[in-house]
Amino acid sequence: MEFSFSASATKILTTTGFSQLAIGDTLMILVACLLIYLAIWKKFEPLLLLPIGFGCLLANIPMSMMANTDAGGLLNFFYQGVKHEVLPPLIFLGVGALTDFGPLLANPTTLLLGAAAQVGVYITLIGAVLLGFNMHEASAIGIIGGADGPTSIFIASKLAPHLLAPIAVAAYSYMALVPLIQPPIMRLLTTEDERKIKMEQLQPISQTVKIVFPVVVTIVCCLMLPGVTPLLGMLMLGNLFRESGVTARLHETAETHLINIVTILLALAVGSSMTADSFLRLETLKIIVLGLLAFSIATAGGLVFGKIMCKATGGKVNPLIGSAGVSAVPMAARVSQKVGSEADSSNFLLMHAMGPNVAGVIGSAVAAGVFISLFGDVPAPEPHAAIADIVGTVEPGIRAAISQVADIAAKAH
Amino acid sequence: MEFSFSASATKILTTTGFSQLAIGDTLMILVACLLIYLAIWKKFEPLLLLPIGFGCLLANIPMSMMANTDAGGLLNFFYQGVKHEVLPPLIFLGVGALTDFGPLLANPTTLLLGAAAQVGVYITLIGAVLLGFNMHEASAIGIIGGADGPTSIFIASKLAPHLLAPIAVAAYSYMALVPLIQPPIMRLLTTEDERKIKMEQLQPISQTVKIVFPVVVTIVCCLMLPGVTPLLGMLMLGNLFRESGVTARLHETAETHLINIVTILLALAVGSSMTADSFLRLETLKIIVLGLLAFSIATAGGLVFGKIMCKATGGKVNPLIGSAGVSAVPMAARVSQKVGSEADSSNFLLMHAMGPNVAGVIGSAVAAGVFISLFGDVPAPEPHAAIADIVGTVEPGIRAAISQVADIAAKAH
Amino acid sequence: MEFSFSASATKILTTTGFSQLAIGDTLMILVACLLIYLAIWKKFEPLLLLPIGFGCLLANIPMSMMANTDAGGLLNFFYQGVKHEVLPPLIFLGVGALTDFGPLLANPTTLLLGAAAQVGVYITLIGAVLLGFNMHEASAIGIIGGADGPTSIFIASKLAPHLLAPIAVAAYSYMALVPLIQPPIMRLLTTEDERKIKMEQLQPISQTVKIVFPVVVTIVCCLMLPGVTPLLGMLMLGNLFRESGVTARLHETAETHLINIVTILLALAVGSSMTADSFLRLETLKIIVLGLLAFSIATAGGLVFGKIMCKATGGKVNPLIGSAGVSAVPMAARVSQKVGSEADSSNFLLMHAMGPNVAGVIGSAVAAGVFISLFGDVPAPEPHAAIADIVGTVEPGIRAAISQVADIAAKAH
Amino acid sequence: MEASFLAAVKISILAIVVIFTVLVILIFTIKLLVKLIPYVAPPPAPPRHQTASSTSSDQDEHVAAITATLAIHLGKSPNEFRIVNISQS
Amino acid sequence: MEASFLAAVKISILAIVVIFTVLVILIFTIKLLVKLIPYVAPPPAPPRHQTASSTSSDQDEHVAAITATLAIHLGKSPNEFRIVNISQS
Amino acid sequence: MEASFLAAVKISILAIVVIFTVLVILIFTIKLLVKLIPYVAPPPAPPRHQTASSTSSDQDEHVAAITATLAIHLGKSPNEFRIVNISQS
Ligand code: NA
Ligand code: NA
Ligand code: NA
Repeated sequence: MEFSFSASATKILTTTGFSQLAIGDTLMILVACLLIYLAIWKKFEPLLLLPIGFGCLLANIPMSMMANTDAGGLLNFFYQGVKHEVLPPLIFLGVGALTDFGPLLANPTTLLLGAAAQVGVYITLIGAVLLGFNMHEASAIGIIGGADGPTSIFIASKLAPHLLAPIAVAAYSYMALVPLIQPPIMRLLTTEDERKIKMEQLQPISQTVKIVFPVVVTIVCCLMLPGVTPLLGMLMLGNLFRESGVTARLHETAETHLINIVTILLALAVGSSMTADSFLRLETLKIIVLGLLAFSIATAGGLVFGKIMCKATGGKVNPLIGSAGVSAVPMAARVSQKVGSEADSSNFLLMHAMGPNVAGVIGSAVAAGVFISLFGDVPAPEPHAAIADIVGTVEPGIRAAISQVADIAAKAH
Repeated sequence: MEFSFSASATKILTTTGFSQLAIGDTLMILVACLLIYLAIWKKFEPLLLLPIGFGCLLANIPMSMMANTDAGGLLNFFYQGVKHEVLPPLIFLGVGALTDFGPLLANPTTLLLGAAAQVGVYITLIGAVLLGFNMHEASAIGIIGGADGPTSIFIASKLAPHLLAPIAVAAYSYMALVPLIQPPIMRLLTTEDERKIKMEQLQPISQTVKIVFPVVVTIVCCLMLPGVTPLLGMLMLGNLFRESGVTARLHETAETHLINIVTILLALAVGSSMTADSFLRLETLKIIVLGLLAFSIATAGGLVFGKIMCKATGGKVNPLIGSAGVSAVPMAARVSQKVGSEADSSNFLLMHAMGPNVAGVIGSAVAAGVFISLFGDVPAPEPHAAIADIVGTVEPGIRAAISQVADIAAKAH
Repeated sequence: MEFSFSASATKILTTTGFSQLAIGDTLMILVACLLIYLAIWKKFEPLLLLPIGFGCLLANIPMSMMANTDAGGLLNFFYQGVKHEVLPPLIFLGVGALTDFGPLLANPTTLLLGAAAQVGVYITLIGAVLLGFNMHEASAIGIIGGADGPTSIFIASKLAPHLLAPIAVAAYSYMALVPLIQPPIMRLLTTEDERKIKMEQLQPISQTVKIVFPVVVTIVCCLMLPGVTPLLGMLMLGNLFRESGVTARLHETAETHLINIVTILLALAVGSSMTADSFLRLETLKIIVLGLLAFSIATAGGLVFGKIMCKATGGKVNPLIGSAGVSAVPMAARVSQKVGSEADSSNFLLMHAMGPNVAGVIGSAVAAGVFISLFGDVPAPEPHAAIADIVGTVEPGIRAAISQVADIAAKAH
Repeated sequence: MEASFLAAVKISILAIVVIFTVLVILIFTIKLLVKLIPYVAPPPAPPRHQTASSTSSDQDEHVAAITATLAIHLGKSPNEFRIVNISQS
Repeated sequence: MEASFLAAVKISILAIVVIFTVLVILIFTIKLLVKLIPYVAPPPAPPRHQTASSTSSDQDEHVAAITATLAIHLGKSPNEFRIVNISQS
Repeated sequence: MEASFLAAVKISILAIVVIFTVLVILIFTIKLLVKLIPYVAPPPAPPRHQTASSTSSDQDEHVAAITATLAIHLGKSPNEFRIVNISQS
């Protein structure tokens, strides 16, 4: 080995990130800083957007090997957990452990509000198709309207992995914007009188029902839409840990350190997919517009169905709880409470809105299940991919071995 | 892409789990619900049997891809941790961190009770051979008598992976039934006078001995039976974290969130192996019967040796502590306490029974080590398996690549 | 299957570890016990050296399959996390979450002390080359002078994996010995008057600066030396979790259970690489000598630069804080405090020494980055390795499949 | 384009029908469940006893003592709150 | 069948012999250990000081203090919160 | 040997130059940052209110109150310990 001073110095200079910093990288670093800023100073879903932004920052430092496509890199390693759909279900395990389905059980018809809010998913799907996306992509974009991060990531990584980054960012950003997006729509679509409706106190629910509920949901929904089992099953297992009363240890771990660890890995992995190549595209802009559409229409869908329920029950249901059907737990329910109390300061809608709010989580999961039933049976998204492509993200050692075997095989021809 | 309404609707209908729900699946879902019921309402080892039951529920929803054999599925991913024997040792790390070997050190001869209880393992092995199991299977079934979940799972996944599900379920179920199974046997095999024997207070033990003990056990036992090192070594490391006094951070993590996380993954993986194919067999019934035999004879073995020690010490040892030698920590020790206090309400056997109780854990691990020494050198359980079989559980991308290479190689012939 | 008594007994005897126990194994078991002793009774970095020592113990029990090279073994599995450079960055995530960069921000010129202490790295590198190591090995040995465990492990596993065990052990041992190694050097290189210098109170720092700092460091340093991004980026992300004030959940997990879990896995993996083959070599002795040299010269480098800063500022800087530039947080800073208060009992240097102390972490990371820029572009350390070697540590199932394919391909010739 | 638009509309209608079907089934299941297993108000909390058992860990005793203190002081049932973890470093 | 029965019996006897051998060796090792390193009663606990270092019973006091504080500070239902973790830094 | 010794020396000098360059740039960046964003002493804590609902700032108040009491109770600085988390159930 020879080390001339100038050669070594040149090597260090040519291996700096600066030497390869393209405009795209710089823009993405700015995008990363924007996300970090929004997370910290605007409190936009900081638990997700802060590590997503930081992952984006790391991924866009040239030659850092931190993009999701850099085989052997650290964030590529975490990304395998997204690609193989392991991390979103583990997040849902924690979400289930954190969720109280009591208000939903006390008023099960609010499940319909969670269903109605899914209208946002499908209007957006149609919009996406009109904007030129194919059906798989449009489905993944539409699910942003479900207002559920893990569900969006799960569906995007399954149906349109190349759009994972903008979909995840749009989903979490708009979730953070729920307190800004929803109130004008809520005021527009409801009358003052409707907003003043006070709802009856919720019935108490037997603990046994709370325990049986997650098992029943799993059997009913997963039997009908088996594709959503990893998500919905883990959500319900987490809830069973919570309600059973005999697994306090597992419940505590699922709702604290396990979900936190998985959140760190998942968010970094999503951030690592925000490379200039995949993000600085016209599609991203379209997805951002469509995401806003999705949230708005989901809100409207919930409200309109809330008005129908109001009519049908002779005014016992305040339509404002309908907007909580988008999920975005618990922000959307708080927005219902806030808008309701603006109309009448003695109006407490929070607990009533929690029913459709958690119903929205189940609703989106069911919507995801429909997509998987329709489109999820494509084993390889790129049916004609060569070996090199398939093996692209595989562990380097294995890859090298396979390549060598392929070489030998090729020579044997 | 064409989407006719009826075609899409048909597709959704044909991809529901209902469309493929066989009688076996339905029965297994009922078995799952039974396990969940026993875990929650009968408090049968809920930390294990609740997630095992839920894993079984998920695995038996048709087309959910949640069985342990569904390559690429979520629970198949967790199952790799059982198959490659990573999760049981990590559980044992936590068990070691939770275990106080002080009572054993104060009265080391109680190790013999932990040895004597292993008689249950071997009588069961012989019974299993008589019922038609081969020697590997019989060994894995016999170890149920060791009354140690992780050890049973470790040995089953090594020697008879196709029997993992019934063995794990039997092991944990009978462990939960220890307070029902043991007392009649204890009353039958001991006299009223023996049960009234009060034991001398245990000597205090130097902290240094407690620290040196796990290192000594590791060196002595693992050198003699190297196959058990992953289990016994991790158990002793956890105990060293506990006793050393200088690794409080690691000790706390090992005994709380780490063991909890691993428990969730392990139990779901075990549950995912409870498919109709593997569970609804005559073998399962046989294993359930043999498991009961194993526990009963282990209890009897401990008691009989307790009586021998009682005689040999001139009545200083209460034979009731012998039944605690089955392990099932700390239930078996509590049973000794309870049966002893029934004979004389001023008789406190709990601490004395903790000695044989933790000795039972070491005894079973040693028994497992003997099996591994005898049978553990079989590199491939299916010696003539084709590539397709070996690769069965491998990550789909790699599998695809290997298949393609194999095709090329085949064509080159 | 035939089981003759004598054959089975012979089998058990021949599969005991005793039957294969070589002198090397015995010596390594003694080394392991020594490490455990030092960790517990001498409090030598017990969180690392206790599990490293125990991993060494397990790895050297013959036929236990616990060495890092035993494919399919438990510790080999953990070792993949070291080999693929996943675990050290996760440790650094926790270190960042635990580190307060406030004192450094209040007095940024102390970064120069962290730079000056890296002199130890390079003198040692030169010494290592003189002792016959090649440049990659010498770099990995030199970085011991950085006094940063994860950085040393990261660089060793990248540039000289065969030297990982002695480098890691030397790094952590000397870190534990900082309170013994540094004071004589400090007293030798400083005058009584210098040691009595009292420093002005540190300025308070805006929380905003503390938040922006990790982002700025990541952009500046990682853009210049992209190879260090996994380490430095994760360190800074952990610090951002800490300072942002909006990610308390993630911060708590990163600094407690996540870092603890990763520490257990990393330390066991490092211990598993301490086999007789890799450790009982002349190189190990050389590395131990060079490591001491590295720490001593790093201390001296920091002190000398501290004296320069003292002169340059007209006596406002106490040179004793220079020795803290080696990192070894927070021991080195405490040593500065202690030696300072010996000269004047009213002299409180601790907070002032924390600046160079955390600067030392950044300094070593930057030094590591330079090595990666210079030498890190070697994709395969053994360029001519046969398939068998490359695949050596791969999962057995895959390995079997690849071998079979290779056979077919070979036959097709 | 028109074809895919039509396909998207068809898919959407179909999906919404499926979602409402699934959730309506769920609603009726829940209603049945709530009817079958009605809520029973728990009996008033029994007076607390100080047991002499030394088998549970110190931690448990601390928690029990704290819980009792809080309960007495605040006039609340001890079942209404719980101290999950008290850790030492 | 008879052959495998005999094999199983042989294996069982062999295994039990091995287990007892290993554990008897362990018993003597422990006895040796306990003899070599006898228990020494710790000196009587010094009177309690309020120091910076935290002991187990300090933790107890912390919790008591927190309990009192909460009772005073919260003019509301304390069942709305729980103390998850108190860690020292 | 001499060749590699020379190479090692060259590498070392180069590396130290790079390290100092990077860290000097970092120093100036920090100094700029500290100048741009000066420290502002926080305003004195506003008086407390007892509200019915618990918000984020209530949480802070709880922590502050508990910390203060502990500090008094133990006779040590509030900076020496920290309450990590109070979660609402
Ligand atoms: Na939703
Ligand atoms: Na046992
Ligand atoms: Na350093």
